[in-house]
Amino acid sequence: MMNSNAAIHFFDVSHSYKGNSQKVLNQVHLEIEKGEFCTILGRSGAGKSTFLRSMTGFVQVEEGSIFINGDELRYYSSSLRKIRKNVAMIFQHYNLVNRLTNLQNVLCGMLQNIPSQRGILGWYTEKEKKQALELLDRVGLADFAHKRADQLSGGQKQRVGIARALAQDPKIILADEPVASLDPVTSGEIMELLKQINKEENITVVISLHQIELAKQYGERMIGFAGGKVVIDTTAGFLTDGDLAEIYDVTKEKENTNHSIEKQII
Amino acid sequence: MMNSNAAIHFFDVSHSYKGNSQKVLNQVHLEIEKGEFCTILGRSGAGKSTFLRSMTGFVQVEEGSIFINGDELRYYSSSLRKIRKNVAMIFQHYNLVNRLTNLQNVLCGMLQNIPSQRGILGWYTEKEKKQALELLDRVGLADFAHKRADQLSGGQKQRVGIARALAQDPKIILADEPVASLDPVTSGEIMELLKQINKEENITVVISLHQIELAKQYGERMIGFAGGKVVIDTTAGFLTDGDLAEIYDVTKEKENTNHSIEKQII
Amino acid sequence: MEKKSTLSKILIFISVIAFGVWSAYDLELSPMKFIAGIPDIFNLIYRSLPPDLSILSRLVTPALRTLEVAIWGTFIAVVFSTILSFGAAKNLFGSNKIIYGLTRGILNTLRSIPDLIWALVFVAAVGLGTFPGVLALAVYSCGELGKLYAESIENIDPGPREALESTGAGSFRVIRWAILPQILPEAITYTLYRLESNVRHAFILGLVGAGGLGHELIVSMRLFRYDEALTIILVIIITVSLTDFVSGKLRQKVI
Amino acid sequence: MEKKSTLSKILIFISVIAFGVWSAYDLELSPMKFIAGIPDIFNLIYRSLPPDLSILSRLVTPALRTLEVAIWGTFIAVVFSTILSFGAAKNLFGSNKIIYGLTRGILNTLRSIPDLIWALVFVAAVGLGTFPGVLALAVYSCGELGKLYAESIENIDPGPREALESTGAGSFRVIRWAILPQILPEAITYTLYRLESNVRHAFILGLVGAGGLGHELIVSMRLFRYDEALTIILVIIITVSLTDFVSGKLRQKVI
Amino acid sequence: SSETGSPEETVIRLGLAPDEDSAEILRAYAPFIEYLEKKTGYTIEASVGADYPAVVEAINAGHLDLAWFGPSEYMLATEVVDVGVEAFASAIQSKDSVPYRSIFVVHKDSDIQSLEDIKGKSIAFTDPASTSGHIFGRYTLVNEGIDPDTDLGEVIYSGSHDANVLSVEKKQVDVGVMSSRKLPRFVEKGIVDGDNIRIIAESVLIPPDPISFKCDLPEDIKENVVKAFTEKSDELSKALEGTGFESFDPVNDQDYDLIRDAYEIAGLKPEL
Ligand SMILES: Nc1ncnc2c1ncn2[C@@H]1O[C@H](COP(=O)(O)OP(=O)(O)OP(=O)(O)O)[C@@H](O)[C@H]1O
Ligand SMILES: Nc1ncnc2c1ncn2[C@@H]1O[C@H](COP(=O)(O)OP(=O)(O)OP(=O)(O)O)[C@@H](O)[C@H]1O
Ligand SMILES: [Mg+2]
Ligand SMILES: [Mg+2]
Repeated sequence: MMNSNAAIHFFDVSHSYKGNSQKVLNQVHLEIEKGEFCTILGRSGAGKSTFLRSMTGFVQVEEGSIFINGDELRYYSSSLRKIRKNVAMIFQHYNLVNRLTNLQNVLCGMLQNIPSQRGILGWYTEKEKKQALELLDRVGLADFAHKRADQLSGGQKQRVGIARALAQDPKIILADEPVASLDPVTSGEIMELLKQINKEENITVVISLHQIELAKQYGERMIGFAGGKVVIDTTAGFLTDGDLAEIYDVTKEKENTNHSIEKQII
Repeated sequence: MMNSNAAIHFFDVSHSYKGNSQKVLNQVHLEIEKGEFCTILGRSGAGKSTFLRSMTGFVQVEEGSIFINGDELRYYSSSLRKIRKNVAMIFQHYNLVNRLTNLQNVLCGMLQNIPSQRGILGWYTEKEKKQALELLDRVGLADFAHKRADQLSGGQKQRVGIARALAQDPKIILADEPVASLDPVTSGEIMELLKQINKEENITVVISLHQIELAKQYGERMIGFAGGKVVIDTTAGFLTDGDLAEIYDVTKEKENTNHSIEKQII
Repeated sequence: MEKKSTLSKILIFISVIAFGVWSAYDLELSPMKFIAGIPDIFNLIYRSLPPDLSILSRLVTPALRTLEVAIWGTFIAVVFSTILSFGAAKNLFGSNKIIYGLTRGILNTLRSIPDLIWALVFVAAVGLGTFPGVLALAVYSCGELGKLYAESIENIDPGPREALESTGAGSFRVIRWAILPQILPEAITYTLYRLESNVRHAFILGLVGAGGLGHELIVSMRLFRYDEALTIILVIIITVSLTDFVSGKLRQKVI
Repeated sequence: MEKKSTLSKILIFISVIAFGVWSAYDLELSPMKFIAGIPDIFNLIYRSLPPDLSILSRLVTPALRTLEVAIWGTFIAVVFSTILSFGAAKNLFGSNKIIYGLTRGILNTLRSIPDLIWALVFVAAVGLGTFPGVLALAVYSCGELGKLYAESIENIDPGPREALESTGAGSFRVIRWAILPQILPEAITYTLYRLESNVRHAFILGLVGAGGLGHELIVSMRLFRYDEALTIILVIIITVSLTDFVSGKLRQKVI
Repeated sequence: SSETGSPEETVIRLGLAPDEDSAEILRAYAPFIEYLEKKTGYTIEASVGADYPAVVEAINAGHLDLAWFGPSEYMLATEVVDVGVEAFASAIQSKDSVPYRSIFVVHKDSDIQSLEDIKGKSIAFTDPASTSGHIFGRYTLVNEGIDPDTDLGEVIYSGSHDANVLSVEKKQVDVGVMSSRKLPRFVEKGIVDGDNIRIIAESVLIPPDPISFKCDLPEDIKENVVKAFTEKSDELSKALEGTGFESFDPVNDQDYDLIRDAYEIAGLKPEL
């Protein structure tokens, strides 16, 4: 029934959020092979985050099935845990634990790989600490290791989130706009880092991006979302202006919605 | 002593956060004229947000003085309130009130202009509601007016934040990475909107941005921050690659910091 | 510095343990004794079974009375503690040290004086009846709610508040639209918890000559009518569970 | 639908007001009477002045004893209520309806039964002394803390928790590193509030028996030695203020 | 517990209930305990319950051997405690203290002169389980041929003796029932103005506080203890100084039948 070689397999997945009939994912059907470096494009609200979050089960999709590394995603904890161990997520809103230091935040990425008691007590080995520091260094924040996460600038928080995801030593990385708050140079560095991990360790990377340039530069495959549908799925090099129009076309979106302001007044 | 024509006047302003000796603003001295459209560039952590936040008094700077529309910023509430009324802020982290609807969030931008009792009770006139809805429509979110703010995608939240700032009917708009979470098309629309307001209503706009392209396209003046210092202050058209290197140069930042990992291990 | 703080941590740790052990000894805490006494607990429960449901009809008036008193006491407390909590929150008017010290002091005093004594004070003022009971509960609850409200205000995310302050809106508008929505779930928890607690504590009504459930309970206990006491306790459990349920529903709406 | 809900809102509003007015009448609430009684309050205060500080030395041991009881009671309560709160939080194990219902039920029962009665139950088990007092406070506090902990768990920002869950880490690790840091300030508030509350209850209820400060207060009140009672109340106020201060300092560290 | 062995090893556990009127003794019982230890040769462990049900349950669960509480409490304990308790001594008050009984008080301006006038008037008891504030008041009324439930106006339970006398002074009720020992203290402390209050009737004397032991105590210990309590001596009076008592008289259970009658007549006989 499914390609056992695929890292990610969406099988006619549809979803809408409670209290809203509009489909945020609309019959998404796609496969992402192991080791692919895939970028997701789409307008604000197109469903990119929902798509990414559905792969770790935080969005419990209403229809269809999702397979990660050949295992079907099922919404009970042992199954979810098993799948999540191999999937690292970089969140659009960072989701750092504010009252912990940055080092602790990064170490949190390793929790699932260390024994339960040590995990609960927060006893990390020197090696683990060193690894976490190295990761912080890789994102340029070694000096901020012992600062609290809420004392960082936006871009710094984003980078701690990236370091945490890398600490997880995953097989798949899902990154939701990982460079949105970063300057061009740092963005480039982070993309480079992800690419390197992708190549060297054959890790599947799925990134949602708003910078088409970056997507073209780093992405191999490009998936375009519009209104919850996959409208474009192509190789980066072949992305045409027509494709971009398909993804970002303004008129299309407007068709589906009803803008009469008067009606809205309570 | 100071140019009464300036919208914003920084007079040798320095600041460092508590518990950290490093200067986040380092002798910042500049003037921004009324009606300017000014973009701020800088690496992640360069001090852009601190610079912007210092203008509404949320960062109480340690040295120097700040003049807004000719009034010195002093840290007691009546003075702050007076200045803040004319200054609208678009936050990097949106800062929406999650448990309110988007319309209510936008209406919050008008609170300072309506009588106190009405403000506390939340009785807005039809006109005010219509205006707020129009603003939501301008950022493409008329349909989301009655949704709660925490049910939005990242880019949608960002746009509600923008609508709220516009609702304030300010003389100065300070925007902290207002298009970071937005796709290129929406970004363009928002920048266009800000530019239009800037031109039509002669409102001073200061925007921190990471997209150099956008900065070049819309900004008239460009201020580059590095390590809390203003390193570049030029007209957009004249921005050279040398200038960019000055702002984003990696080696420079590294000089100031100490990366020895071993030392950091607790 | 790192080392010193580790040392002081160890010292603190040791002294805490030492205090724990010493006081356990001083208080004659003995898990064994407790385990040995479990049959006695069952014996006590056994003696109160079955609950004497025949007194239910007699309980209707006291229960209603208790509820009314608790609701009014809580309501008055909410009004005053809301005001006081603004001064007792460090990130609001409490940023002024004098206001902070003063309001905290008032709140601490209000809840330090036992409700029993407040009841006595108000009996002196307004005579016997339910009124002094309402006042005693109100004053005492004000001390508790004011502290809890204040600390939940201190816990808010400063972001949305900054956003509203940055518009130049006045404090009360900011409180209403940035702080209130953020503390709402906690405020519901605390208020209904306090209401429930007042239902439970409405014992003091007995002391001011107004009867009430708590009073009935004490009388049943004194006469060793454990089967009656059990019935009264069941009524209290039901009231508390209902309040808990309402609290849950309300919070679900706003979380 | 819009209209209907407005109508039902108005109906609810009217019935709330009606209940308020009716019950105020039923309870004979009268602000005028209260104002008229204010001189009597001052008279009472006047009679207790100056506080009889000579009894202070006599109070040291009872106060210490009471504090020990409160600390142990709170400590035991913290341990058990933490466990129970996991089941009573809808966004943790409470997502299972049976577990939720069961733990909420236990918590509701624990705090519905007055500490006086818990004391009686434990006296039957372990005899007179301070031990039953500790147990009574522990059980009762467990019911209160469990509810408060659970609801502050329900209030957390789900983001960081999702982040940790997305690593595949087990529930307890997630609780430790995503939930605990988020509820820490509330947990401190509740725990120290409960400690303080236990100090007050142990004082007042005389739960500690002859050794405690509560006994002294009751004796003073019964003998109408208001000046002594005032001294004891001052001691309570100081203890409560100290706890409040410590709570504030601890919270400041973590907020 | 109370194994028979060498006397010093025998531990006798005495429970004290802080009855409203004996609050003072609790602070001052130490010399008396010492006296008992010396007299009996046993180790005496005294403990105090928060209220009398706690003491009764402690006896019932076998945690106490002796108990000292009020007469009503004793009567109730005989019903509750499985192995039974039996009074063996009663605490005799010192000469200067007021005899213990229920009294009926009215405001000085009241037209009520005696119990005959109180038909239809409002009356305040303290609380239903109070010996002097309720039980003996009711007992007296019934003996006078007045049925409190039908012949009187409003019947309220004010919760305490002071609330009771205050509401009489404030004319909130017509008649208040309270302990004879309390009134002088209220007047002395200025809770009420003695001139505003008039006593219209009083009950029979209420039996004094009994000291009782658990029936299953070994006979030799019982004897020894009874002796220690009831032997009058200067040493004993001295040990009791400041407690408001001066010695103990021997009593037996029948001496408390009066309480049983009173409860029965008051309609509060515990059904156990
Ligand atoms: N928790 C939620 N409840 C209800 N609706 C939601 C929720 N989260 C997202 N939505 C809606 O689902 C749609 C898709 O959201 P999603 O976050 O997937 O968009 P996105 O493509 O990531 O957008 P952006 O680029 O702005 O982050 C949006 O219209 C949004 O309003
Ligand atoms: N509340 C705070 N406490 C301590 N340090 C802070 C705080 N906020 C920011 N900083 C530090 O100040 C420096 C500048 O932060 P700022 O937020 O101004 O940077 P920025 O230029 O906006 O960066 P970005 O582009 O990543 O948002 C950073 O090194 C940051 O770690
Ligand atoms: Mg998104
Ligand atoms: Mg920033």
